[in-house]
Amino acid sequence: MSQLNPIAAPFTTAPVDWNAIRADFPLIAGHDLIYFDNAASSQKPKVLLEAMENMVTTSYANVHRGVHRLSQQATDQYEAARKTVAKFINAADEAEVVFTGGTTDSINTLAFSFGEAHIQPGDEILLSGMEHHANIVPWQLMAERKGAHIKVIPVLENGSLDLEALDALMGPKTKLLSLVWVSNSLGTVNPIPYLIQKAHAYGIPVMVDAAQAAPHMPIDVQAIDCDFLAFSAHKMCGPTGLGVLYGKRHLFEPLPPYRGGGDMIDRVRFEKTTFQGLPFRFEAGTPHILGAVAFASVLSYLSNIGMQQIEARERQLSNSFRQQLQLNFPEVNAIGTAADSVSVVSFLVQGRHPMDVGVLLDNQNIAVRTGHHCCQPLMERFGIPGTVRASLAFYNTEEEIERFFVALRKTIQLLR
Amino acid sequence: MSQLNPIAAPFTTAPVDWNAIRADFPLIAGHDLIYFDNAASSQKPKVLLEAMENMVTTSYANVHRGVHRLSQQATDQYEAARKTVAKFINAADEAEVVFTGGTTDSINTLAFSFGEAHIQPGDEILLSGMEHHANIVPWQLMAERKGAHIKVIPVLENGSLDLEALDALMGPKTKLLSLVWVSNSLGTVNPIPYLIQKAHAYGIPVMVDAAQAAPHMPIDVQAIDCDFLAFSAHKMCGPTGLGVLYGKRHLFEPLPPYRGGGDMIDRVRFEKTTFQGLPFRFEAGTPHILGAVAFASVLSYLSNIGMQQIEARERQLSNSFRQQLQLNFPEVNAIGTAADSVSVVSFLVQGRHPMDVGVLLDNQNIAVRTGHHCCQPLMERFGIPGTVRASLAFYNTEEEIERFFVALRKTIQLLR
Amino acid sequence: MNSSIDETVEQLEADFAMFDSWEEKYEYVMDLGRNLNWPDHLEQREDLLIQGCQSKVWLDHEMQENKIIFYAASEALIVKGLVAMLLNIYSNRSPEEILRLQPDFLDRIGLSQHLSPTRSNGLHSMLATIKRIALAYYTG
Amino acid sequence: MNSSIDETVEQLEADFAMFDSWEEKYEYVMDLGRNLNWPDHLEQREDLLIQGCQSKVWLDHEMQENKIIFYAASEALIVKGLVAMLLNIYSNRSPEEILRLQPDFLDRIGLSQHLSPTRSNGLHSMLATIKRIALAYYTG
Ligand SMILES: Cc1ncc(COP(=O)(O)O)c(C=O)c1O
Ligand SMILES: Cc1ncc(COP(=O)(O)O)c(C=O)c1O
Repeated sequence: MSQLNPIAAPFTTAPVDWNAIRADFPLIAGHDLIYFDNAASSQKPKVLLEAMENMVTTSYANVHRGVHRLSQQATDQYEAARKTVAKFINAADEAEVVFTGGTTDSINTLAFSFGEAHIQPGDEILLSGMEHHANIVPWQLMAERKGAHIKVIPVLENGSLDLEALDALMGPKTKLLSLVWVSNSLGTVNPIPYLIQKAHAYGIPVMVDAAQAAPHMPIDVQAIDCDFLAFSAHKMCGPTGLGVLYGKRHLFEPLPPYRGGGDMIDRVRFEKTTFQGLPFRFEAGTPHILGAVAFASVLSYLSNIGMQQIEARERQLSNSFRQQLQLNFPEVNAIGTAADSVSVVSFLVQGRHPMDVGVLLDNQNIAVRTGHHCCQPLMERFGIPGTVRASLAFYNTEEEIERFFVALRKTIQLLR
Repeated sequence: MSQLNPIAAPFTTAPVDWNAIRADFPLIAGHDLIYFDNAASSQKPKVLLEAMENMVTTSYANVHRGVHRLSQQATDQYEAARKTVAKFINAADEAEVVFTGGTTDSINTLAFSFGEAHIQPGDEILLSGMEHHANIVPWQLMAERKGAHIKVIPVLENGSLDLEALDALMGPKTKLLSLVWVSNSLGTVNPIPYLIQKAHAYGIPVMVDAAQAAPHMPIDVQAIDCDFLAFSAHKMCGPTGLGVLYGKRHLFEPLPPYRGGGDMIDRVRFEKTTFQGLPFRFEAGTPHILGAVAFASVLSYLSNIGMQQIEARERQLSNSFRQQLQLNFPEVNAIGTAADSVSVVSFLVQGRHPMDVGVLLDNQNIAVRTGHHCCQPLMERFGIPGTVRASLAFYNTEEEIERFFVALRKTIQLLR
Repeated sequence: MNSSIDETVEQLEADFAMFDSWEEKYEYVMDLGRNLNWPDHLEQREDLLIQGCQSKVWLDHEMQENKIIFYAASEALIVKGLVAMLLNIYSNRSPEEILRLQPDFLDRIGLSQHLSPTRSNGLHSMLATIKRIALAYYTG
Repeated sequence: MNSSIDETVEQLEADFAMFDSWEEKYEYVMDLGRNLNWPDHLEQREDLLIQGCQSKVWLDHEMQENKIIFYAASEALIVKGLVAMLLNIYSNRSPEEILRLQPDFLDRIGLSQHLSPTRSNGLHSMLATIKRIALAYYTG
């Protein structure tokens, strides 16, 4: 269990039957495949399909504007989904939860709206050297429009952040710190509560990229005191095309809208249009109704297992993976060896291109990801073209890890 | 069949069994409800659920970046979906088809990117007085940033565009015409090929809001020669959270990206990032994979019925509705009586508020929409607070229309 | 002398219990609506407007001898009727009475769907505004 | 004297038909990769780089007596092997020969998945570039 979530839901004591849980995932249960590509996207439980089917069969309609019952039922379900998400991350107010198209869309929304409201020429946005492109490019696009600059917290050799560099990087020009919680390419868990506290001491608001945190640990936005937080449903057993942007009301609501259209307006005139408050201000147009409702079912499913249990399980699996790799494969270098990590293990076979390793593992029915993992600056920092990345979910098993190592041994032999 | 689609697929002669088709829609088949709110969102056929289930069960993974087979299969299916859409609208090249979150997202994407590339202070964007908020607010937001102006083609009393005003509204300052094809509040089918020709004569590119056209008629982007076109999957029996932005390559590809993130980049460095070409340039982050793949199944389903058949059926149903309403309800005023219309019939019961009509119809198990239909400027033009809108789909029937009129009669009596 | 807020609610529930059909229920609500009157100034004042996407509601109030008198107007007949019903209950009451009443009677008379926050007809906002005003007087 | 483009493809298909397992197939491809050599300048020239998301491929060419000689480099061994295989087939051929050959032999040897446009390993782009160059010479 992570020390980073001091205020977490009470620990459920009943042991989880992880093998029974595997059966909830049709693709996992029905295939001989070892799926270690969960950081890219996770597999889907049956409840996701059932929730969609249920809505399509009984209560589908567009939301928010209808006087008829179907529309009312759909609206109730959609708004109940917002509540479920708010509860899942312990938001103070469900209006602080905005549905988006995914983490990328969430960060672009914030970068645009925050930029329009607050960024002047010469201002700075602070990122880190281990950000996913989704937490780099939106800020670059905005900074270029506004004449602002991007500053970068360096990454140490072990794949953790250089915390000693912080004070020199934060100052009156720093308008926002946007930071990944769990690195998708290294697995590093950054000390987010500490970093937020630090930034707040300088009066700097913090946006957290929780794309790889939300699937693996309990999230409590009030406990960590982040100002904004983004994540994707599809990486946590949920539907594609759906994400969340959380923001503290007093910071979020005054921002100008990113997208214009139906539902987010108060009054439209050709001369002057006025906008709604949270959350509708940031949900222009017909939202991903089926996605949100199905995601709520998935979150209930995950909460039922227990996010602490999931975290404990995934830390155990990835630690075990990491240890066996180090112990038995001297010809392998782990990339990212920070003390605190979860789910992801990245490595290189010495002198071998990651893609060759990936292709030969694939021929043995093992799905890993190879390449830069949308973190080119991080790869450049380590001077490598990419890594082989195994990312584990709670439905993976120790037996799969064993089978993986047999396949890795064979792969290395073939590559000799 | 519309005279506006000169180049349409050959007419399928086998008669369609519309009652059998009703059975494909679980919510329609299983309920006593009369669903006349299709312009807000349409009901979903079983093939949509089956396609999602199939992918989740056999071949779900993230797309584009994986060397493993699952990712490859998912990518193939996702890219095949793009091809299916391209074929459905007869795009010259599937790379011209970009998946978005919906029509609203499509138009916001274009408004931003086009604005960044081409709009100078004093420039003009030409819209019409019958636009949906989704085709007003994005242009307003952009125009405000850029110091540009919105011009508006007036709407005539019968709900058609004032074509005689066109020449006075188009000039060297006009940088784009963005126009709805079929009005969601009136049903008016605008003479899009004529309007595009006219704008092109002035060198003005045209964006078509086809949110209400794509569900009801064959679309051929090359035949109408539009430069950009937007529509939503959820209004044409497809999934929520998915839309399309089509653009001619030579106009679309040079535009700067709207969202930044994974997949849309060529090379990310903190100093300088370079971007991909079409379509990835405009698809940052993990796309709505399940939605796109399911939409392709739905489009095949619709194409199997035949878009001409669907258009003929829906024109027949809505014309019959319109005629009976005029004949039998002297106390009712139709709003929008343009010669060419499809699916939508909007009306007011004299002296009665549309919401009262809607609530009493709802109590008789009839779903219509009431209000401004996200077209406040149009409602102001007619000096009305809104309308009662019945919007019909091919799975509706003449019997439902009859039952509707019985219920309307009773509603009017209750409101006496 | 007015009946108390609880008595008024009980009476309302009793009236609704007698209706056998939705038609009777809505006839009753619409009759209330037809008889709703309001001061002329209401519809002129933008600041009194509670905007709903579907219909407009205007709300004003004054304090008389520790009782809040509410005035409200609306466009749509059914909303007018529901507004009148809410005024019967909430107008001419002390802030304490207003704050004490649980709004679950709306469930019991089967009209709560019109007052849900996701219905954008202005009624939910009207009720919220009534309570905010009462709270402001109460906390002084 | 070289064998013709068709003979080379036939020989390749014959070789692959003999393999019983995926291991043998990939051993063969990797051996081709290990033996691939290229001029030093290739990896220095950004303009010769065919960027794939997964691995880089560089491609250069020159014309000699109506035959196009291709040179290519890559980083990953399997891609190198596939590059070598493509060079065996396409290098030192006339533009006509290059344009005439249908690339469906890749399906028949069971490696076409590496050359699909949705694989971002540079091979699909390499093949497309080879054909573009041939077409440019062909049409003059
Ligand atoms: C004409 C028109 N344009 C745009 C839209 C917006 O579509 P969406 O809400 O799917 O983004 C709609 C749907 O309400 C519409 O009818
Ligand atoms: C850390 C991190 N941030 C952002 C993203 C982008 O998420 P999405 O592609 O769902 O928008 C990802 C996923 O690839 C990620 O791992």
